[in-house]
Amino acid sequence: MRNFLGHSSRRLKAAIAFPLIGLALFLLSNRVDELRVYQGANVAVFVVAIISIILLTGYSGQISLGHGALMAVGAYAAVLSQIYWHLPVILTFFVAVLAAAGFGAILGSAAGRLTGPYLAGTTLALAVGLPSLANQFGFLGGEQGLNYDVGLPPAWLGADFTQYKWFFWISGLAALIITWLSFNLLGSHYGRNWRALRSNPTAAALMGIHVGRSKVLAFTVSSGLAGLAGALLAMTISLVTPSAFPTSLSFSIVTGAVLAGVTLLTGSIVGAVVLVAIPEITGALATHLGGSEKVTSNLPGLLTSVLLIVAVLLFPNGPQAIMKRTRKSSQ
Amino acid sequence: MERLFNTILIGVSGGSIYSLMALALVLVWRSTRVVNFAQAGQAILSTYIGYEVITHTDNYWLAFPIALVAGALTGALIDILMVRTLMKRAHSGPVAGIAPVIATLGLLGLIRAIVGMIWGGDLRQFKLPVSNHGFTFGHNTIPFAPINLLIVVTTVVVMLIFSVIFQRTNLGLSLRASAYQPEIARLAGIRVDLTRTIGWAFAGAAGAVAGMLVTPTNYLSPNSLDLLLVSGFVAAVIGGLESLVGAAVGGLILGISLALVLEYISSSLAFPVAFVVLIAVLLVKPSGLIGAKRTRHA
Amino acid sequence: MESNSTLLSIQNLSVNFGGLKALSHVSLDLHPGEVVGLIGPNGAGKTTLFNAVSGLVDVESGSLRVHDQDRPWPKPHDLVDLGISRTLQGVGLFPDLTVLENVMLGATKFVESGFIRASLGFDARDEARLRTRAMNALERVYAAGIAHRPVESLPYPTTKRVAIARALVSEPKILLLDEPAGGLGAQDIDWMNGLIRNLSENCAILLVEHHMDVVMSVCHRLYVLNFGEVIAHGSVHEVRQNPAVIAAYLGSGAVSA
Amino acid sequence: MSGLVISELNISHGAIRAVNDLSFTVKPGELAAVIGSNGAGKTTLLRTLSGLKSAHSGSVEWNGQSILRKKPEDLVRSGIVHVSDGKSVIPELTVKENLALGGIWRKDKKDVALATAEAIELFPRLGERMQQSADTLSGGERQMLAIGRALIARPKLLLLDEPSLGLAPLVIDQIFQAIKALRDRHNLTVVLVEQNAMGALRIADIGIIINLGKLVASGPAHELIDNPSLRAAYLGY
Amino acid sequence: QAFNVHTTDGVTPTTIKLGITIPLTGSAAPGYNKIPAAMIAYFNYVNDNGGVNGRKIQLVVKDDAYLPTLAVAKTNELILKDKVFAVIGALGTANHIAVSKSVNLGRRGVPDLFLNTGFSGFADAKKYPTTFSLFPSYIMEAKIMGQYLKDKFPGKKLGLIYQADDFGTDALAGFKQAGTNFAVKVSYASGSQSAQTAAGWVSKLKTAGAEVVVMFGVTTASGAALATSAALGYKAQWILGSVGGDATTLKAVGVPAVVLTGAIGASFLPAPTDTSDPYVAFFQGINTKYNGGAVFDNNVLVGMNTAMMTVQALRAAGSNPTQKGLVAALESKGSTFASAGLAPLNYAKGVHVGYNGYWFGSYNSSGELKPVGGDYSVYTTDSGAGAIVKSTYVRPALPANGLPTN
Ligand SMILES: Nc1ncnc2c1ncn2[C@@H]1O[C@H](COP(=O)(O)OP(=O)(O)OP(=O)(O)O)[C@@H](O)[C@H]1O
Ligand SMILES: Nc1ncnc2c1ncn2[C@@H]1O[C@H](COP(=O)(O)OP(=O)(O)OP(=O)(O)O)[C@@H](O)[C@H]1O
Ligand SMILES: [Mg+2]
Ligand SMILES: [Mg+2]
Repeated sequence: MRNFLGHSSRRLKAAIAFPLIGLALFLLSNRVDELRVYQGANVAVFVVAIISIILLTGYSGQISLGHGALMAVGAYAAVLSQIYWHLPVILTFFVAVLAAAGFGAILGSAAGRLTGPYLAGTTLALAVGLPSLANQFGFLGGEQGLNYDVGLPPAWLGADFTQYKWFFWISGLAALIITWLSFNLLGSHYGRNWRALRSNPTAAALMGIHVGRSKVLAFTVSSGLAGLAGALLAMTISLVTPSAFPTSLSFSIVTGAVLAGVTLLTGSIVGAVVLVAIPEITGALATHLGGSEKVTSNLPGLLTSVLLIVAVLLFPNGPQAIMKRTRKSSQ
Repeated sequence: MERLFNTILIGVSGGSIYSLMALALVLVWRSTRVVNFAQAGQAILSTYIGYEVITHTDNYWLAFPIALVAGALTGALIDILMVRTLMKRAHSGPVAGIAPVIATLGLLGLIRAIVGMIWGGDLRQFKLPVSNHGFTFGHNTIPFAPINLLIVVTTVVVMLIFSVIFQRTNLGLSLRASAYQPEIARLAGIRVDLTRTIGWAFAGAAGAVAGMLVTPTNYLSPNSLDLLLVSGFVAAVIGGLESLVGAAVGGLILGISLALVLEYISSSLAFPVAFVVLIAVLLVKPSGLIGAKRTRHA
Repeated sequence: MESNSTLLSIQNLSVNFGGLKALSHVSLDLHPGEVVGLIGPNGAGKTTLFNAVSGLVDVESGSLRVHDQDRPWPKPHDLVDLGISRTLQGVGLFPDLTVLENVMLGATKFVESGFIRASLGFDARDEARLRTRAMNALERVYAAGIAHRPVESLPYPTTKRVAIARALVSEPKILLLDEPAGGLGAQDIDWMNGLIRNLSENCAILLVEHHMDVVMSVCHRLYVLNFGEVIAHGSVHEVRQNPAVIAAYLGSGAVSA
Repeated sequence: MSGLVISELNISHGAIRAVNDLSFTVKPGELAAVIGSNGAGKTTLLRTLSGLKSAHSGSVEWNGQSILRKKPEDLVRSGIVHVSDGKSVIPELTVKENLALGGIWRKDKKDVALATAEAIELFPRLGERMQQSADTLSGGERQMLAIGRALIARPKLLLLDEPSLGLAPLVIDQIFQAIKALRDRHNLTVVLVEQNAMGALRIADIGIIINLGKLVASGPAHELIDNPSLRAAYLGY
Repeated sequence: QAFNVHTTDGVTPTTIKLGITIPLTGSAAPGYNKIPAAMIAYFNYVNDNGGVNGRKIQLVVKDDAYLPTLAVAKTNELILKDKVFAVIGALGTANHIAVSKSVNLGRRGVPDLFLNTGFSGFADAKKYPTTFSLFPSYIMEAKIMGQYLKDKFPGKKLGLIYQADDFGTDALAGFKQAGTNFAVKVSYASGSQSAQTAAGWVSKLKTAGAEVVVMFGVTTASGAALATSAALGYKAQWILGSVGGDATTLKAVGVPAVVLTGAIGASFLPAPTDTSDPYVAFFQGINTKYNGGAVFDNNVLVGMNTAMMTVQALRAAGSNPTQKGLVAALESKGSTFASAGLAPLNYAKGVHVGYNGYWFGSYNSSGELKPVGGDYSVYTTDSGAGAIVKSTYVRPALPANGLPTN
């Protein structure tokens, strides 16, 4: 039974846990090979992106199939602020958050009136339409994109400190901070309000919650996080280009959120790991199984899709639903 | 004047194709409340089957009904094998809205992979059932050909048939009742599972129609209908998702506004325009042109 | 119980749905300490009147005074700021949330910490205050013991109590109850009677209810709606003898209860 | 044996045993009132009778045939019609369409039209609201619609879950009288679940009182009404 | 930073492991997806004949779906997990910029050979020390085409259809260099091409009265443009860029032969249907025996040609090849490699651009690209302000049995 102090003790635990997780990640990054470190950086990026969906869909109940586009907004803002204002890297991340949040606020004000499939359709159109705009304006660098350079790791980290480890540190730290902030936010009355208006907007309004404003806020915050994820993603490939933000990216992060259980922050890591691991695993399996070229080239796609369908059919509420079920049945 | 006229004709022939895809999406939406992203995959699969028939018999009009039946069967199978379980397991809670999105996206990937395994990634093509040479008046060839006429007529026919089915028949009422409240529909004696399967079959057939009609003017590959799916979805949302007439009109609005912008503003703005048109419509009418009526809150 | 000040006063309220006159020229007053019943046949417009006061339908004409001040018809989220709380016909709780969370939501207007404080985790004191208020409200409906249960798992009568606790936690001066006894068994109805009487010590109550025993035993005055119009008002005794009310609503048998 | 025969029926919701070793019989043409406080298992019982929920053990026969493992849509076609509590309309459809659902599976379209007319006569308010979506109805109007739709199905066994919920006193009277009249006219068998114990028992032939899933008492309705020990504990007056 | 540029990753006494990332699935896959199989076919032929200095060549193929993020991830797998000796035949401008920057092939010392892209930026050997591109740049192509227009169609009204991204921007830059003036320019967003949008392009060209139209886009776009203009009764002299000019694919997307006949195309390779060309004839033989008789189009030709050049590069790196040695070998001997290309190979110290020229042909009624005037006259230039000159390059003869002996 949770006690009366449940709330603050939860936060206390978190305040201790997060630095520990950070330390563990740091130690881990020194032990695994470079490929894993690179993939770790990708996992961290996806953690941020998935949290942005968890906040939006799992809490405020809005669906977005266009978060890839918001990631693009963040990435372009970051790289432009680097090119034109020569901002230090850390500040470019803040610019990414602010720009995407601002964009999200405008979009959210329009989207706040939409529900379910209407919102899905609008955001999907955004995902298809927005990145291609980069080809319309020369300063956005076109298809070959703009180089986004977070620089080499500082010299004091030693000569063995690889670029990818540096990426991992940056994105890992960002993911850790975002997870912690979201943990607080979603545990606060904001999170509660969002969950309430998701299940019964009328009743929520009667509680004094400004439903429209609340939804726009969720969209804004979620967009800001997506913007950060976009900048981090651009960092891992050192480039901001429209094709880095395809429609499939939007789908991937929503998929990650579903695999994460949509409402659970800790699930975001599971979702992110799966997203990063799937292409490698299915690719390896395909080579292992062999077959004609037609077959091997489509096998990874087939396996990924089957996995996805099975996951949604068997565990529609994510991994923690299974844990809950097993816990219940063992009682 | 002629320029405007031609542009609108181009818009109509493009838009009618979006309408066809939108109709298929609305059919599934109305009969199961699922936005079916696998629709493009189903249409591709049926079209490949049609393609096989054409390459073996050289007869489009034989391939057409076969593709249609294949589409219907695929739709039915998908419902039986996947959607039923999905509806049982993910019908409520925060995932209810997105679980079907993920499942149908997964299905799209699955069908694409299967098609890729069987037919490979090469571009293919089959012969036009009717000419694509624009109608000619004197020296003037207008950008509207018998094939476009065929597509427009088919769109209207599909729309009318299904509108009648939905609004005027017991099957239509059963479809709608099963989609909204399966349990109550059961209590009214409706065989809900069967009814929903029929809905999926209808949509599968409509998707096959779209595939068989669009492909001759473009080409066939595992991905060749992806963009059409997005345009179709946008058209359906513009139209309001609840209405087949809305889907048809939404497709035309999208097609014509795209054509106008590409002609008069910039020919490379295709994607942003779709977004702007959509937002413009939804800002005025958040549930589309012919959307659901506003409901009471308490 | 009469008092010259009115807490809530509705004048000439009309609401239309398309061609349908759901309410026409309805006037109604609620004074401090009063329990006023709003009764009438199904579809008479009772819930619609609540909806008009809480901003859930568009008002055609009419004016609203709260605490002797003219007010525009509020938006739903402004209602608690006017010191008004309402329950919804049926239950209207948030099914995915726990009882405590549901009730804490009712106290939203007492929230102080903003976005940044909440993100950084500096809202513990705020949350603790909300929780205390919520627990107090739950105690008033004798439901403190189930604070951490998910709402879904509760028996129906308990959900009704939680709904009332959620309405109470904002410390309203005016409480609008829509069929609080609907679907309750005999024992729970008795209990609800007692609860409503208790509550009326702290706030005025406007009550919509079809259970005549509840209405007759807790209300001081009654308004009777039929086809959107007030066909009778006055003391319980007067109304229940009114032939128009008997014909339209009570029927000859029900009065006996 | 004909009629509704329930014997040693057990129904669970996960770990909760909602109906426990319940046995009773309703003869053809009888009106049975099932009385019990909140959570007694009344709704659960009706949902099992109409096929929406599966039983744990025991048997239920209707006119000599087991109905336990049948699907609701088939049971409806054999005349078992269920009006579930409070939510039995499809809000997105119009009143007219909701009523049409009642006879959607029936072949005898003439009788469907007649039955529809009868339902509208019973609830004139529905006639005034035909083109409106059910969503916009008031609570009580929805209840009328649900009952009206059930009657159009021309049930042989009618399962009613708290039909009086949210209805005005006058309408409750009317509905109870109508149920009785229908029973008399069409030799309908009725299982009427009610919180309004007195009202229900007054029109019923037999009464069944359950508590926490178990049978407490059963017998002719008037005997139950007059039984002082039951009065205090279960009938609430 | 301590990257060991002398590594012999991927080399064992009996094998050499190479890698490629390329779109095998997705909308960019059609066509390109044939390249790896063609490479493997040729490598297998070489392996069956003793390999390279006794080592068999393995090619690890990864699907990047034409997405930069995946290209980086897959290239990382190739280098860090599969530990390939070199990356060959990578494709896609944005993809490869991302790969070069993020994976940083240069700093790791991983040879990055025979890029399949016309982006001129990779020519910078300082920035990309291990990268060798193969194709002439789009700027070169447009420049040469501009010159061709000036020579052959003076005074005609010109039209241009181009893709609204860098591919098109490079083309515009090239035409500007060549001083070409178009009466009408139509751009399209990549991916938006279809019969419907093409109707819009055609109506614009028609209105402007363009007599000669340059189609500088991908194959599906040129297919749509050609088919639609035929349907709308619009006749013009079409000039197809090399990217969108593969006759086999054009036929597959529904361009009737009559429409293609007489159109002009540009290439630096012989036509894949020209069996009189010894390279083509030889590769077709390999295709039948080792590639399951796939349809022999430009992509297959490019794949096999790239493979043949790879074998020569590996041989040139000596019997104990290192990654550094491979790069050096290409710089010193790359320009002498036997290849099917009719334009010269320009590899030298600090020069990492392969072909730099084009010839023009016209499609005959069976869709073969035949040189205008009967023999291949190749024009070469650079991506800057350099002149356009007629090449005198004579390509090396096909090695005996197609097995390089350099
Ligand atoms: N949005 C709407 N559109 C059309 N008609 C409506 C709408 N909302 C309510 N009505 C109609 O207005 C009338 C009044 O409804 P209301 O819900 O206020 O009744 P009520 O008095 O609360 O009845 P009950 O006791 O049955 O709950 C009803 O006849 C209803 O059908
Ligand atoms: N879906 C469910 N999941 C779990 N338990 C349930 C469910 N539905 C009912 N129950 C439990 O089963 C028991 C019987 O419930 P049921 O709804 O049948 O009672 P009832 O007699 O209809 O009550 P009421 O008068 O409140 O309608 C209760 O303890 C209830 O909590
Ligand atoms: Mg009401
Ligand atoms: Mg019940």
